[in-house]
Amino acid sequence: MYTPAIVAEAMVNGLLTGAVYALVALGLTLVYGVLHIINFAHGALLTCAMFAVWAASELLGINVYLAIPPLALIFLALGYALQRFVIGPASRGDDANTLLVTLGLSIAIENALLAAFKSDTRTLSGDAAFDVVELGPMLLSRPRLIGFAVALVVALLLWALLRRTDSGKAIRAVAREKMGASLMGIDVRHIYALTFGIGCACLAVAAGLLLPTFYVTPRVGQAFVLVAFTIVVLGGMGSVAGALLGGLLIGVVESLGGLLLGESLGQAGIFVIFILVLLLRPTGLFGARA
Amino acid sequence: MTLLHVEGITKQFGGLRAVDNASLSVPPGTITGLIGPNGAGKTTLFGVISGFIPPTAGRIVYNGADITAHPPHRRARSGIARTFQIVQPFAGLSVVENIAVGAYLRHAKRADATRVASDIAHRVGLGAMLHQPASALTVAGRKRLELARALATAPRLLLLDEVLAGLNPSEIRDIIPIIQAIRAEGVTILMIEHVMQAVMNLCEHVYVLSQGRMIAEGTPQAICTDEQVIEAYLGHGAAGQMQAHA
Amino acid sequence: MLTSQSIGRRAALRAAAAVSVLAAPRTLRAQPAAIRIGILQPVTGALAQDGELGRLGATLAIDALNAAGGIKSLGGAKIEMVFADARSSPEAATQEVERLQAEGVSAIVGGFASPICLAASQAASRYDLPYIVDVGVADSIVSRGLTNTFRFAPGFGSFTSVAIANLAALIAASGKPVKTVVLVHEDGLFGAGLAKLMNAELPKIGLEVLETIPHPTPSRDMANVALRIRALNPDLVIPSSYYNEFVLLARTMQQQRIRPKGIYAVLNGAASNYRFVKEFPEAANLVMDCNHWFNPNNPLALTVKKQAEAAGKFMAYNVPLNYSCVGLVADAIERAASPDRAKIIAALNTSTFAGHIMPYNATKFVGGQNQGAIPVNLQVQDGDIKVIFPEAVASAKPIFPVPA
Amino acid sequence: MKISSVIAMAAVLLALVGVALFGPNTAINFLVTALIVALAAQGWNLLGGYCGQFSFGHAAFFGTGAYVTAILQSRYGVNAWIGCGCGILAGAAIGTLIGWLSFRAGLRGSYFALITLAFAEVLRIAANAAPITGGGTGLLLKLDMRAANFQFASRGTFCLIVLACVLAVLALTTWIARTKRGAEFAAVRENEDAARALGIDVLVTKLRAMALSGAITAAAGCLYTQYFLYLDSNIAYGSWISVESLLAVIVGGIATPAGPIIGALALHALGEATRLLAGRITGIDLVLFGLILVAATAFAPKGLAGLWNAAQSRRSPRA
Amino acid sequence: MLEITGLRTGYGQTEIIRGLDLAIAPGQIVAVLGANGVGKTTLNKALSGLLPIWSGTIQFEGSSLAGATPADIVAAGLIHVPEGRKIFPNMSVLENLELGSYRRARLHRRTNLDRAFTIFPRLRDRASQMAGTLSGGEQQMLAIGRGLMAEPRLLILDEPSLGLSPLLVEEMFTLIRTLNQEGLTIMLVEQNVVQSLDIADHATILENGQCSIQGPAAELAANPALRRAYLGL
Repeated sequence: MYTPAIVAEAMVNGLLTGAVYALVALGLTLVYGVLHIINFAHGALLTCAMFAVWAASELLGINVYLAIPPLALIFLALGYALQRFVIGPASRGDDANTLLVTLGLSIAIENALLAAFKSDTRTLSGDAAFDVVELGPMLLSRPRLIGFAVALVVALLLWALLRRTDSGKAIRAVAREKMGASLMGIDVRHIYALTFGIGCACLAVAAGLLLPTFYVTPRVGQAFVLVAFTIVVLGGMGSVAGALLGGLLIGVVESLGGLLLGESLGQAGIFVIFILVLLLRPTGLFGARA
Repeated sequence: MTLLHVEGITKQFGGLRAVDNASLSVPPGTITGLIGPNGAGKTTLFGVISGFIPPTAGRIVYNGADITAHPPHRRARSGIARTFQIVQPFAGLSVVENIAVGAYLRHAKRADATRVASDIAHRVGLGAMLHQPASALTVAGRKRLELARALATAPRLLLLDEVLAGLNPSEIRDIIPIIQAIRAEGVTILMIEHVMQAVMNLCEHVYVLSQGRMIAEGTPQAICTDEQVIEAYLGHGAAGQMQAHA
Repeated sequence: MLTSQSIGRRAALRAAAAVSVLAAPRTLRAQPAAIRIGILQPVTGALAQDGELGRLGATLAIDALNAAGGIKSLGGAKIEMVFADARSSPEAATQEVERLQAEGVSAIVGGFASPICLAASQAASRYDLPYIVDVGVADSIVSRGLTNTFRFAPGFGSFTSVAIANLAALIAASGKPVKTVVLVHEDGLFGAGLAKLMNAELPKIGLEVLETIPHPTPSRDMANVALRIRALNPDLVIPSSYYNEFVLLARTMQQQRIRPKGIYAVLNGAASNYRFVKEFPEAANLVMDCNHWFNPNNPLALTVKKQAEAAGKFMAYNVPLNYSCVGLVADAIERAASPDRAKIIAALNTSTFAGHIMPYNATKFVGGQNQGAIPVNLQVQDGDIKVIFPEAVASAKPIFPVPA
Repeated sequence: MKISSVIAMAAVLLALVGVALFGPNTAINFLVTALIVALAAQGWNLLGGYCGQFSFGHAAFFGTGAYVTAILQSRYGVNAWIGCGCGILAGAAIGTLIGWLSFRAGLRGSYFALITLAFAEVLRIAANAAPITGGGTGLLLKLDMRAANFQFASRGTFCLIVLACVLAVLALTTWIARTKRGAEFAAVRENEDAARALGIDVLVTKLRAMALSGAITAAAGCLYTQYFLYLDSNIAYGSWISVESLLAVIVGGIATPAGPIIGALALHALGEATRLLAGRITGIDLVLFGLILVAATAFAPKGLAGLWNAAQSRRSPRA
Repeated sequence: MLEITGLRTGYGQTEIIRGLDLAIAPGQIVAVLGANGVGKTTLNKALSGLLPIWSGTIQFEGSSLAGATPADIVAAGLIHVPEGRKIFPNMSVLENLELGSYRRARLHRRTNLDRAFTIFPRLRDRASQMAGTLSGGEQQMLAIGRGLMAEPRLLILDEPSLGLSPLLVEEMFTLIRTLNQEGLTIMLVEQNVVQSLDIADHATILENGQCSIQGPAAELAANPALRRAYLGL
C-alpha cells in the first residue's frame, strides 16, 4: 500500500529526526558515562534551551542558527555551575539523592518557564521553517536537513574533543578510573561539572535545531527526554557512539512505526524497545557485555 | 569423610585465570586454613564455594551432595555461612538487628531471633553495643559483626575471609579464643588468613594458594618452612636468603 | 472674571460629586444581596489558553448584565463572579466545585474540556447546584441523568450528524466526485470519540474512509501522518486535533505539497482559530471546520468581538459561548426570582432564552441538552473566518473543492 | 517510640478525624486527596524505603487498581467493594510481574527506576488506545450514592474510610518492620550480597515487596476512582502519581512508617500555601516545590520525620 | 624531601594510620614494608591528598601538604603510582601517558614521551592499543611510565610487583633501581620484602598503622623481627 518511495522518505525523515534525538541523548549519555548519574532534569534543561532559542530569535531577532553558538556557550556555563554548585553538593555522590535533586530541579525549571511564558505554544514565525528540498521524489524539510548536518558535525566535534584535547581525555579518564585520574592531578569535580556543561551545550544546539520545525511549551522537553533515555539505554549507557547510532535507529523505528502502525502505537513501540533492551541486554545493543 | 570437597575449581575472568584447577577438602570439626599472597585468588575461591561466583570448571561437594549450581541463599540454608573480607554490614541497622537478620534464618519469631542475636553478640564481644548503628563500629567491631551475623545462621561450615586483617595484636588475641570456641561447638571452619600467628594457632591443616594454584598443603609448621611458600610470600630468592640468615 | 467664574463652577461640580460619593454607600446598602455565579475555567495547565478565553466571555457578560441593571426580579441584584481555576484536571475541578459550593454560588458555568465538565457537574450534582456546560462536547455529560447539568452548546452526536449533512450538501453543490476520506484525530477523549462516530456515519453518504490515523498529544512530528496522507491521496482530509498538532499537520501538508480537494475539520482546535489564521495564513487558507461559532449577523456578538479584541484576545468560540451561558443563567434566575437552586433548575428546564449571541434558536432543554443548539460550518477565506453553513447565518459561500 | 511522638501522632489523628467529621467540604476534599496520595506513597515506601528499590513508575500500580475497579463496575456491573478488592489484587499481580521481569534481569538502582517508568508509560499508552478502558474518552462511574455502592452522600464518610485505610497500612508497615519479612527487606536494601550470604532469597524478597507495594498503591487508585468517579489514562497512569508518591516519602521521611503520611499532608499543604502565596501566577508554587525538594535532599536527607527525630534527640540527649 | 610526623588518618570514624613518622631524603629509595591491612595504601592515599589528614604533618620539600588537593600535590611533583595500577583501560597507551602530564610538565610532553618509550620499549610497540588489553606487567609499566610523564620529584610506587610473574618482578625491581640511579627519589611500598630490601637504601616496617622497625635496608634484612612480622614465627 505504501510505495517504496514513501517508505524511503519516512526512513530518511527518521534519520534526520534521529540525528537531533541523538544530540539530546548525547548529553544524557555523557553525563551518565562520566558522573554515573541519571539526569532527570535533562528534559527541563532542553525546554529551557528551546525557550532561550525562541527568545533569541523572536525577541532579539537573531537568526536561529547564528544564535546556537553563543547559546551553547551559555548553557555550557549554566550546566557547569549547576553541577558544581547545586547537584554535586546537594546529592553528595549518592544515587538516590541525585535522582531527587535532578527531579526537583526539573520541576522547578519547568514551572519557572511556565510562570514566565505561560502554557502558550510558541513557534518561530515565518515560513522559512517549512522550506523543502526536493530530492528525487522526496520532499525533505530544509531545517531538518540542516539539523541533521549540524547534529553530525557537533557529534564529530564532541568526538574530537574527547579524543584530541587534554580536557576530553581527562573526561574519558574520569569516566572509567576516578582515582587514577585524581592521581594524575585531574580535578574530578571540575571534570564532572565540565561534562555536565557539555551535556547542556549539546541541548542548546539540539534546541536550536529542533525549534524551526517544532514548537515550544513549558513541558515540551518531556516528549524528548523519554526518547533520549531509550536511545541511551539502546546505545549502551555512557557510550557516545552508541548514542549516535541509537538516535538514528530510534528515529527510523519511530518514523516507520508511525507510518505503519500509527503515531500513538509508534510511541508505545519506543517504550517496548526500551523495556526489552533493559531486560535482555542492559548494556545496550552496542555496548560490551558486562 | 569430608564436609566440604572442592574439586578442580577454575575461574576465568576474561583473560585472567583467577583460580586455576584448585582443590581442597575440609574434614568436619576442623579448622582449615587457606593462605597465600595478595591477589592469589583466595577470595575468588571463597566466592565460588559460597555460591556468589559461578566457577568456569570444577565442582563443590558439600555433605555428600553436589551444590555447584545452588544459589548462595540456598547454601546458607543448608548450613554454609561466610564472612566478607571487605566487611558488608547493614549500615542502616543496629548491631542486634544486623545479627538478627542471620538469626531469622532458623527462628521465625522476632523475640527468638532477637534473643539469639543478643546471645551471639555477647559471645563475640559486641554485648555492649547492641543498639548502636552498625556504621558506628570500628574495623574490629565490624569484623566481629561479620562473624556474629554468620554465626547467627547456625552454620555447620563457617567460611571466614580474613576476619583478623586490620586488627591490632590485642584485638587478634581477643578473637582467637572466640573462633576456637566456635569450633568446639562442632562448627567446621575454613578460613582465609594473612596473620600467620593466628593460622599457626588455629589451623590443623593449611592450603596455600599462589597465582590461582594450590602450591602446597600440610600442617602449619610444615607450610612455614616450605620453600615455595616462603618465596611466594617474601619474593624471589627469599628462601635461600632466609636459610642463610637462619 | 471669566476665569474665577469657571473655577466656581468647577468647584460646585466637585462638591456635587462629593455628595454623590457620600450618598453612594446608602444606595449600596439599599441594594439586594448580590447573586454569586461560579465561573469554572482551566486557566493554568495545558488548557490555560482556552480557559482564559472562557473567563473573558463570562466577565464581559456579567459586566453587561450588571450595567443593564442586574436581576430585576430581585430588585436589581448585581451578579458577582466567583472564579475557580480548574487547573486543566478533573480532580482539581472537583476540588474547586467544593470551594464554590462553600462560597454559596447559585450556579456554575464553564468547564471547557469534557473530562472537567464530567467530573465537575457530577460534583455539583451532590448539592443540586445548577451546572451549565460551556463547551464540553462529550455526549455522556448530559446522558447520565444528572438533573443539575445543562449544556447550551451542541454535543458530539449533533456535531457529527450536522457535519456530515453539511458535507453531503457541500459535495452535492460542488458537482465534483468526492469519494475518499482520511480521518486524522488526536487519541484523547474528543478526537477518538469523534473518529468513531465519523467512521460509522461517513459511509452512509457514500464516502470511503481510507484510513483513520490517531496521533498522541503532544506529537513531536507530523511528517509521517502527512506521508500517509500523501500515499493514500484522499479527496478529503478530516482532522480533529488540538491546536498544536493541527498547526503542525497543516504546515507539514503545505510543505509536502499535499493538496486534497478539501480539509474539512470537525471540532478542530485550530481550524477556526484567528491566531492560526493570522500566523500561518497560507496553511490556514480554505480550511473548513464544523464548530461552535458566534452569530456573525448579531450586532451584540460583533460588540463582544470588539471588546474581546480590545482586551488583546482573539474572538474564539469560548468567548461567545461563555457570554451566552452566563446570560442563560441570569435569565433563569430572573424568571425564578430567587437564588434558590431548585427554582433556578426548574427555570432552566423551562428556559426559552433567546438573548444569546450564538446562531441558535431559543433554548429548549430536553434531558439537560439544549435542543436549539446548532453547530455551524466555517471556512478560512482571505485571512478571515467565515460562516458557510447554515445558510441562515452564513457570511460567505463555501469554496470547494479547493482550486488547484 | 517516644511519648512526645505518640502525643504528636495522636493529636494529628484527632485533628484529621475532626476535619473529616466537622470540617467544611473544601477541607475534607483537600484531606481526601492528600490521604489518597499518602496511601500511594505508603506503597512506594514499602518498596523504595524498606526494601531499597526506587521506583519511578508507581503509576503502573495506581492506574491498574483504578482501572480494574472502574472497568469491573462500569462494564461488568460488579459491586464496587468487590471491584476494589479485585483492583488491589491486580495491583499486587502487576507488581509481581514487573518485579519478576526486572529483578530477574538483574536491574538495580537507576536501571530499575527507568524500567518502572517505561512500564508505566506503556500502560498509559495502552490504556489510551484500548477500547476496554474507554480509550481517550475515559471511564465515568455512575453517581449512585449508596454505601453498598462505595459512594457516600457525605464526603466526610469517605474521608474517614480513606483515613482508616491509611492507618491500617501504617499499622501494617509498623508490624512488618518488626517481623522476619521486615528484616529481610532491610537486609536486601542495605546489602544484597550480605543478605544472600545469610540465606535470604533476594529475588523472592523483592517480589514480596513489589506485590505488597503494588497492592497498597493500587488501593489508592481504587479509592481515587470511587471518589472522583472519573478516570482517564493520564489520571491513572500519568507520571504525576509516580512523582507524588515518591516525593511524599522523601519529604516525610524514607523508611519511616509515618513518613509518607507526613510527607503527603505537608506537600499538599505546601501546595495550597504556595498557591495562596504565589497568587495566580501558574507555576510559582511548583517552582518553590522543586526548590524545596532540592533543599530537602541537601539539608534534610531523612525528611521531616528525620528532622523531628533529630529535634527529639537534641532535647533528650541521652535517649 | 618528605617528612611525616605523627600522622593520623583513616576512613569515616575508623583510624588506620595511628601516629606515623617517616622521612625520605632526596635520591633515596625508601621501602615501606608490611603485611596486608597494616595501612600502607591508606598512607599513600593520605600522601596524595585522597584522604584528609586528621592530625600530624606532612612536609614535602619544605611546604606543608595540609589541605592540599590531589591536583596541588601532583603539581608539586609528588607522584603516586597506585596499587592496582589504576590505568585508564578505555584509552590507548599513548593517551594514558599523555594524561600523565595533564597537570605537570605539559610542555615537555614530547621529550618525556620519548623517554618513557625508551625506558619501556614494549609500550612504544603498543602505543595505540587500549590499555585495558595489556598484560599485567605491561599495565604496571604503563602506570609507572604515566607517573614519570609528570617529571616527579618523588615517586611513590605502591605494590609494583603485585600479580607479576617472578621474571617480571625481577625486571621491575631492576627498573626501579635504574630510575633511582638516574636521580629519582622513590618511596617503594611493597610486600615483596627481600627484593625490596635488596634495592632500598632505607626501610621501614609498618605494623598496625605505625612504623615498628626502621633503619638501613641492609640491617633490616638481617633482623629476625622481619620474619616474625610476616610469617608469625
